[in-house]
Amino acid sequence: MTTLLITTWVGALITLCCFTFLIKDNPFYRFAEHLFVGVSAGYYLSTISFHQVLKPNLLAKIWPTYFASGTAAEATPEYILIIPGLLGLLMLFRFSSNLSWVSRFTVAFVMGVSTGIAVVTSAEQYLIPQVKKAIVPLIVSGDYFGSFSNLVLVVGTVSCLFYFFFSTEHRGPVFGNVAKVGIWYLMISFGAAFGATVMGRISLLIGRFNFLLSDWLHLIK
Amino acid sequence: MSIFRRPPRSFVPILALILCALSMSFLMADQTVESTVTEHRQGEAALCCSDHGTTEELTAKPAAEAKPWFAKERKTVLIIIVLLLLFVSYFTFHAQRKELFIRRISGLSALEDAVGRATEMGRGVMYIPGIMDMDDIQTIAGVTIMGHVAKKTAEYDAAFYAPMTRSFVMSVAQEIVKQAYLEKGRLDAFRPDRINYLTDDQFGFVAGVGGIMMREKPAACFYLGTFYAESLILAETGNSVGAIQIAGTAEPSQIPFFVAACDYTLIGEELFAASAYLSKNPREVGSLKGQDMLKLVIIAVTVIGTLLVTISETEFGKGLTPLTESFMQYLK
Amino acid sequence: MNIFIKLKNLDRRWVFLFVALSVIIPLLFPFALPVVPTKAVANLHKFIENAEALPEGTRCFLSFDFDPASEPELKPSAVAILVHMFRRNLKPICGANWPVGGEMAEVALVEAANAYMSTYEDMKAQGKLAPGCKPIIERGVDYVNLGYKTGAIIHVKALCNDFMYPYPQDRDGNSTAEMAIFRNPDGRRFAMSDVGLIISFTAGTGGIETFISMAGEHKRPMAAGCTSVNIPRFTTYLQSGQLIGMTGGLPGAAEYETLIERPGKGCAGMTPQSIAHLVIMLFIIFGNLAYIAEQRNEAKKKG
Amino acid sequence: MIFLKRTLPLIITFITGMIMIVAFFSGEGLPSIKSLESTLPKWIQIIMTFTMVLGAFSLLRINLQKISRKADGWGYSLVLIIGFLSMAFLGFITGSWPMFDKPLTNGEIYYVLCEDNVSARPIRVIDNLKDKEGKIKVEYVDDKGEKLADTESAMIPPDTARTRNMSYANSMQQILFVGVFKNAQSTMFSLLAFFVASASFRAFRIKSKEAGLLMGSAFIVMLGNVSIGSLVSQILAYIPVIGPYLNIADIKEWIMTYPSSAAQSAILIGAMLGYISASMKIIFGVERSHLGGEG
Repeated sequence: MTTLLITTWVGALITLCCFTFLIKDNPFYRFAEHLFVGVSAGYYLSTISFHQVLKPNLLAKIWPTYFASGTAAEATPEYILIIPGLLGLLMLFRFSSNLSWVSRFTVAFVMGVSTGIAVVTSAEQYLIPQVKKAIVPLIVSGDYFGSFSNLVLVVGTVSCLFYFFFSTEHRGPVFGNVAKVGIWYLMISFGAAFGATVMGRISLLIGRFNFLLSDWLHLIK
Repeated sequence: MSIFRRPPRSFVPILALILCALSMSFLMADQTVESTVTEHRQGEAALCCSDHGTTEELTAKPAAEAKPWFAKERKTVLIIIVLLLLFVSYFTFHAQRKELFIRRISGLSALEDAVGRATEMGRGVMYIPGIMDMDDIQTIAGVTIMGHVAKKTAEYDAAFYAPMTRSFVMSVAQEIVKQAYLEKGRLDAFRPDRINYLTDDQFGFVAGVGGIMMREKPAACFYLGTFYAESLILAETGNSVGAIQIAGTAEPSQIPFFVAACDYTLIGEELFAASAYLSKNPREVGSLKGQDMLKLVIIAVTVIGTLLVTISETEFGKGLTPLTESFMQYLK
Repeated sequence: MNIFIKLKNLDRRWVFLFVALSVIIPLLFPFALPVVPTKAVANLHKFIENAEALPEGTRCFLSFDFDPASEPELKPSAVAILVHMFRRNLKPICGANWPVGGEMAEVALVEAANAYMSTYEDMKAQGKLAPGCKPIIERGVDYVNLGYKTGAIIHVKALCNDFMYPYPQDRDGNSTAEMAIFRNPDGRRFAMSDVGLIISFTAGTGGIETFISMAGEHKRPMAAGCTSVNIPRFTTYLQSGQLIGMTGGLPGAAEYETLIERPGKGCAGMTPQSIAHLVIMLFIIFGNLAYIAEQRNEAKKKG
Repeated sequence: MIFLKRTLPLIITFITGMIMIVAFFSGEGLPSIKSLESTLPKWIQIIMTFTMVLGAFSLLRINLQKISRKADGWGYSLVLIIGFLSMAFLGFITGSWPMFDKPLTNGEIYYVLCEDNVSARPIRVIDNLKDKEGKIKVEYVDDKGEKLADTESAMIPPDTARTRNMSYANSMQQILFVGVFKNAQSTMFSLLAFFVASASFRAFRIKSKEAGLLMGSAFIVMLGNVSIGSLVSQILAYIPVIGPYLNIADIKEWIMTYPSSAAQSAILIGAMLGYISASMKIIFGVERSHLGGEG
C-alpha cells in the first residue's frame, strides 16, 4: 500500500506544481515541467519505441527465438524486415556532418510512402463521404423545416467551398457575396465547436479536482 | 535521370494522359463483369440472412471465379486523382507562360512583419510544425513553410526557436533551416540546438514549450501543422507573453481555438496554399489553380446531385430515379 | 461605466480563479440541478429497455476505447449503461480497442456490478427488475471482460466470425471456451451475429467508427458513448441512422443516470459543470459590456 | 555525387509513392501488390522508432551542455536528465520481464500487483506446475512470509509474479509513470478549462457581424449543453407565438447538425484537396525542400 500512498502524494504535488503555470513562470512549475519532459521522453524511448514497436514488429520477427515468447517463438524469421531496419539505421548518419546526406534515402522513402497513402486515403475516407453528405433533397415532403434545414446545409457547403478559392479575389456581386456567406457559416461553425468543447474541458478539470479532494485529501467521497 | 531535376514540359501531362487512359480502360472493363458480380453479391446477401454456418464456403466461390486486378469500388478516387493531375499539369504550363493571380491571405502577408517586429524588440521567433510525425501531410506543409520563416529570421537576424515533439521531424527541420540560413549566407547564425527534441508525449511537449515561451518570451509564434488539444494552451500562453501569433491547421476541431486566440489563422486549405503563396513559384501557383478547378467540379457535383435527388423525390421525377441511383453510386 | 472599462483589461488570472472556484465549491458542497434527457440518450435508453428488441439474456458487446485521460467523461455513462443492462438481465461482454481499455472496463464492471447487487432488494421491491434477474451476478456467466486486442478493424472483422479465436482467454486468463456466457443453445461458436447491441465508448479514433465501417459484416444495431469534443462528429452517424443512440460526455451520462434513476458521477459532475459554464458565459457578457462601454467613451471623446 | 545526393532520393520518393497508389487501386487479382498497402506503413513505423535515438541524443546533449556550463537553471536540466535516464532504464528492465528472471521455484516468495495496479503484495508459490490454463498455484502471505489467515490459495498466470528486486523496480516505475507522468498529463490537459474561459472572455466580443455570429453560436451551444439551458427555455416559452419553439437544446442540435456541419464538410473537402495536391507535388519532385540543400 505504501507505493500507492507515495504515488498519490507525488501525483498531488506534481498536479499542484503544474497548476502554478497559470499564475506565472516559477521554480515549482519549472521543476515539474523538466521532470515531466524527462520522464515522458524516457517512457517513449524504452516502453513505447523499444518494447511496443521495435521488439514486437522488428526484433521478434527477425529473431523470434530470442525476442518472441510462446508459439510466436517458433515462427519462421521474416528477413524482409531487415530492409526497414537498415533504412532506420541510415537515419543515424545524421550524426556525421559529412555523410548526413545518406539519411536522405530514408527521408525520401518515408515521404514517398506517406504521400502515396495520403493521396488515395484522403480522397476515399474524407473527400467523397463529405461530398456525399452535402447531397440531400431540398424538398422533404410535409416537413417545411426539414426542407429549410437541408437547404441551409447545401448552401453552406457550397458557399464555404467558394471561400476557399485562391485564384480569384473575393469581390463582385456574386462571388463576393457568396464568399461572405461562406465566412458566416465558418464563424457559426467555429463558435459552435468552441462552445461544445467547453464542456469536455471542464469535465477534465472536475476529474483533477476529484483526484485532489477525494483521493489525496479525502475531503469528499 | 534529369527528369527529376527539371521535369520536361511534356512529362506530367503525358503521365496524366496515360493514367487517364488506364483508368478509363479499367472502368470499361468493370462494366462487363459488373453484372455477374452483382448477382453473386445478391446471392451472398440472401445467404447471410438465412444461415450463418454456410456463408463461408459460398463466399469463397465467386472470389475464385473473378479476381479483378482493379479494386473497382475505388474508381471514384481514381477519377478524382486523374482530374486533379490533369488540371494541375494544365495550369502549371499555363503559369509558366503567364503569371497567375492568388488572392491575398492575410495570415501569410503578416508573416514578414511578425519576424521584423521580433527583431525590433530583440526577442525571438518560435515555430511549431504541429505535433504529428513526418507521415502527416500537414507536418510536411508546416516544415516547408518553416523554411520560408527561417529565411526571414536569417535575414533579420532574429533567434529562431523550434522545439520538436518528433525526432524524425526534428532531423528534417534542422536540414531545412540550415539550408535557409545557407541560402541567406548566414550559416554562422544557424543554431541547431534551438531546433531541439523535447518528448513524444503530447502534454509533456506542451509543458516544455509553455516553459520555453514563458522564459524566452518570443515576439512572434507560428503554429502551422496538425494540432489537437494543445492548440489552445499554446495560443493562450503565447498571447500572455504578448506575441504576435500566426496559426494554421486543417484539423477542423482545433481551428476555432486558433481563431479565438491568435492574430491570424490559416483555415484548412490555406495552410497548403501557403507554400505557393510565399514562394510565388509558377509551378506551385499552377497547382493551386488546379485545386480551384477541382473545387469547381465538386461544387457542380454537389449542385447537380442535390437537384437530381430533389427531383427524383417528387412525383414528377420518378423517371430520374435510376439516373440518381447510378450517380450516387459513384459517391459510395 | 468605468468599472466595465477596467473589467476589459482584467488580468486573466482572475478568470482562472473564478473558474477554479466554480468547480471546487459545488464539489465540496454538492446540490442538484434538474437534468432533462436529450433525444439521443432517450433513444438508447428506450432501446435497452425494449424487451422485444433485446429479450432477457441477450448478450451485448461493449467496447472500451478510451484511456485514463477521458475516464472522467466516459466512465460514468459506461457504468450507467452497465447497471441498466444488469437490471434488464442483459449480459454485457466487454472488449477494448485501446491498450488500457481493458482496465477501464474492469473498473466500470466492478462498480456497476456492486451498484446492481447492493440495490437489488430495493429495485426488486419496486418491480423495476426484469423477471429473470438474480441477486448475485457472476463473472463468466452474467458478464465478462475480454480485455484489449490489437488490430482495430481487423480485430473487429475477426470478432464477426468467431469470438473464441481472437479471445481464447478473458482479461484474467480464464478460458473463454468453457464460459456459460458464450454458450449457444445450438452449439454454434459465439460470433458477433449473436450480439444484440454493440456499444463503443469512444475517446477519439478507433472506437465506434471501426464498428460502423464493419457494419456490412455484422449488421447489428450500434450505439456510442463519446467525449464532448466528438459530439459534432458522431451526430452525423445519428442522423444517418447508423447509431441508434449516443451518450455525449458527462451530460450524456447524467441524463442516462436520470433515466435509470440512479444518480452517480455524471449527475454529481453536472452541477460544477453548469456553474462553470455560467461563469464563462458571464465573463463573455461582461467582456461585451466592457467593449460597448469603451466604444461609447470613444464616441463621446470624438463628439 | 549529385545523382546520389539529390536525384536518387527523388527517384525513391517517386517510386514508393507510385507503388502505394497502385497498391491502393489493385484488386484481389494482384495479392502481392495489394499486401504492400499494409506492409509499407508498418515499415515506416519501424523506421521512425530509430530516430528516437537522434531525439534522445539531442535531449541529452543540450541538457548536459547546460549542466557542464553551469548555465542559468542548470539544476532543472539535471532533474530532466535524472527523470529521463531513470524512466528509460526502469521501463527497459520492467518491460523485458520475464527475460531477466529465473523460473519460479516452489516455496519461494514473489510479488504480484494488487487490484489498484500500483502496489505489490507478496505470495508464496505452492505448486509451480502449470495447469491446463497455464496457471500456477500460490497462496497470499504477509511481509514476513506467514500465510494470511483469511485468504485461500489462488491460481495466477506465472508471468505476473516478480522477484523482490523486480518488484521494487516495478514500484519505482509505477511512481514515475502514474505519479508523475499520468498526473502531469491530465493536469496539463485540464488547464484547458482555464484557457477556454480566458480565451472566450477576450475573443468573444461583438466587434463585427462575423464576431457576433461566432459569439452567438458559441453562447447558444454552451447554454444548450447544461441544465441551465432547459431553465432558460422554460422562461423563453412565455414569449408569445415563437416562444414554444425556442428550445435552447433543440436550437443547439440544429446549429450543430446543419450550418456547423456544412462548414466542417467544406473545410474537410478543401483540406483534402490540399492534402492530395501537396502529396502529388512531393511525389513528382516539385516540392523538395524536405531533402535539404545540394550539399
